[in-house]
Amino acid sequence: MFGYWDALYFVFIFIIGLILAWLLNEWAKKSGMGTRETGDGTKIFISGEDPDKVVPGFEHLEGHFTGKNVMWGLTYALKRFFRVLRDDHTGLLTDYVSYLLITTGFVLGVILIWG
Amino acid sequence: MNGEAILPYLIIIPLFGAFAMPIVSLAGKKAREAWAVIISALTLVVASAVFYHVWKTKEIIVYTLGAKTPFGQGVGFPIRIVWEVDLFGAIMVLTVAFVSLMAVLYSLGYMKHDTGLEKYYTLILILELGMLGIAITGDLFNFYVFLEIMSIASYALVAFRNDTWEGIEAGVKYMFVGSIAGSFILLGIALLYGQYGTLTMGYIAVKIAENPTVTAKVALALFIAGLLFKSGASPVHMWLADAHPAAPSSISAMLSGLVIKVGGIYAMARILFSIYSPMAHSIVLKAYLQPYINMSAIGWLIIIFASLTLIIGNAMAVIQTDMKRLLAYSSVGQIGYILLGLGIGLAAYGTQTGEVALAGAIYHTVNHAIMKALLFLVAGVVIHEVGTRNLNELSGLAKTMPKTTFAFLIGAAAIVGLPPLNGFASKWLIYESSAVFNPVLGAIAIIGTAFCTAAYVRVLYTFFGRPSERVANARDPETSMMLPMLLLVLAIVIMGLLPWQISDKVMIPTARMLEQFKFEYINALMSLAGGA
Amino acid sequence: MIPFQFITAFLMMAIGIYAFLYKRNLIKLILALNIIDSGIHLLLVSLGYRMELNEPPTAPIYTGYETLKSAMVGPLPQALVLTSIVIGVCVLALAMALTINAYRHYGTLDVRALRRLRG
Amino acid sequence: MKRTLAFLSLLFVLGALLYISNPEYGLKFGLGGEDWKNLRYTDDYYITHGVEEVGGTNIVTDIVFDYRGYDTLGEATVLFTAIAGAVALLRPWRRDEE
Repeated sequence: MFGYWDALYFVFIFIIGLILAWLLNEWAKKSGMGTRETGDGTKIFISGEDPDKVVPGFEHLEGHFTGKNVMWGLTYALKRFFRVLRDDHTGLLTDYVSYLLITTGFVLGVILIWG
Repeated sequence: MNGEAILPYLIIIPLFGAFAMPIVSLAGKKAREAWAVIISALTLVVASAVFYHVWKTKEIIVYTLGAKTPFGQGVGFPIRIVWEVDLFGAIMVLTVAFVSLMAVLYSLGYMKHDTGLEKYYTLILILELGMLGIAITGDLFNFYVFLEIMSIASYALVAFRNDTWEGIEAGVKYMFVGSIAGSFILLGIALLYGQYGTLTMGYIAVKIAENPTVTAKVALALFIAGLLFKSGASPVHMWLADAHPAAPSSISAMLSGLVIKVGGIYAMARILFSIYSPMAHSIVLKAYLQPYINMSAIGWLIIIFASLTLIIGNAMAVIQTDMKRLLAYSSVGQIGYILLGLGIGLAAYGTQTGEVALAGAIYHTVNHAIMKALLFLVAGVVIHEVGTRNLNELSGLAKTMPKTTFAFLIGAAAIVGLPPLNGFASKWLIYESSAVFNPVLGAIAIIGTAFCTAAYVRVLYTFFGRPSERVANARDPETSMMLPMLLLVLAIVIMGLLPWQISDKVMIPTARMLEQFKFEYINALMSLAGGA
Repeated sequence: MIPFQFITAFLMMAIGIYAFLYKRNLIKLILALNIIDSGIHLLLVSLGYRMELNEPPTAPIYTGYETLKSAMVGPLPQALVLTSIVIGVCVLALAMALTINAYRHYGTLDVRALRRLRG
Repeated sequence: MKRTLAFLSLLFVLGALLYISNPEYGLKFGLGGEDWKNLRYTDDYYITHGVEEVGGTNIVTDIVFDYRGYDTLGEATVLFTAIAGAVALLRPWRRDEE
């Protein structure tokens, strides 16, 4: 039915996801080289941060899972996109007014041509 | 209960409360706080009664100020100011009153160490008054007056902590650009008056349907530009990302939860659907080969801005290190979902897809008001207890502030759209209708959610990390700050347990009433003409 | 033939917005806000103007000498402008208060210096 | 770059506004006779009925205090808000008091 979603679907999808995860885990165990049982492989490794490593200049943050490192993969992959967005927010009042005027002009143009 | 009899108290109570606040606060700190809480609680009671009445009867309340009928003697046009409350307006009234009460309760503890509190409570009540006025008015110039009341109160409140450079700078930017946007709206109103000679929304709708001219189109463009600014859509979202973090947290909750909804989304829906009635222009006039305004093109225009807003807002949220700034950017992203629903509702007008999208947009407006209010209140607690909002220094809050972290977890899960909570239902309506309307839009909406999830996962990881020394002394806050958060969590969970009941019983009728297939908004006004 | 009243009104708005794009002093921007407002007020008042044949337009006030033939101009825009002027003054007052605070924090009125919030 | 684009948009908006203020396409200036009755019917009503319905001889006063009295209330609220806001912003800083 359109516009509806049964909570039961969520349970099904959750169960399917669990089964998939379990299968993946089993497959990884079988085809692994044994590095997951010994050495560095046993350490919990979240989002690129090594909990035992001390970053120079950040000694007071040692071992905390801080916000700066989570999602580093995403931010690294889309570095250029984010830089464009970040540079665009210049903080100048003039630019804010410029964007307002550009928006007005665009809306007016679209409405006069197609509206 | 008679809806028309209690409707005036919706304005009278906060107005009286705000004007009496400087006098009451002479009686001391306790009297001031009690007065603010009593006034906003009474407003909530009246708002619930109004909402219940409109929902029960499914009829638009038309109330005339100062007379029995808005029409003049022996003429067929309105000359007085009218209030018209349809179901969307009533929902906004209820949401505004609820979240404002929460913000006032929260301020009792949060603003304790600030000075100038009588001005603060006055301004917060006036902010509420302005939003209530916008939600119930049926007159175009009156709408502008209340928009300015709301805007001026929020300019002052953003810069309320005048000893921080941040608040002042954000206030300057918000105020100057916001005034220009307000001027655009006033210019649009002036153009409509010059072309059609009236200011009542319902009657302007009649006049525009009779004679859609270029002037009406230019006025519509000015309205859309000004209201896109007020709602914080991209690329004019930058004031929002500066102003909302700079305000005190209780005010941030109101700004992000209510002001951008009522002053932006609600006003835009009112103008697009009630004044430029798409039923008249897209269906009736088109069928009779009369000149008409192409409302589906305007729907596509809004969809373009919505897609931009979705991507930019949610993506910018991912890379913020300031917690409140992250939440503000997330607000921009969520506004994108609401605009997407609104745009599809306009572009696919008359089909079931459009109706579901519109219902989703309205539903998400309410949900987002509650969720974002909760998240900003949590951010306020963190600032209050720890003294910083830099995510890099906040790791391990879960150990020392378990209740706060739980509230944040619920809020974040709801805003990302996890199924047992309320955010899921509204987002699902928008995803599904956008996917049916155009699969590309569905994909854009999903990408936006991916970014949104990334942003909130960052905050949650930080909270659940290993505790740092900075947060070692943090404790869960006092009751007056905890209570509003618990009530909001409760609202999220309860609304999440009954998603389709709310959607069927409230949101779909609201969407249908807003679409006005039978010109309900115009007829409710014009039916009074005979009784004069 | 476009009436010069409208041209003046729109030009005043354009001048105000031009100042927002190319001027830096906060006080000048406040004046620009007022010029924009004045432009809209001029537009509103001139929308209510009335020209009848052989009847000079007068203010909408009954003075008791109505035997003289005259046409009254529209009163509604004047009422709207009254309200709108007060709103403009309020925005001006608040902008001034903000500017004073900005000067205390930044030591300058240059709007380009107010750019610590970005990114 | 952004500013230039914005300036061009401003010129475009100005052009559109001038286009619609041409009496042949849009707003009319200096109405009279039939046009006045068709386009300014509200003002005409106020002029003809204002004195008998409200009683003030100044029609603008009638409108401000009776027909659109709610706007005047809003106006008073705006004034009150601005005063409260300006006083709140000009209060001594917290740092100064300590």
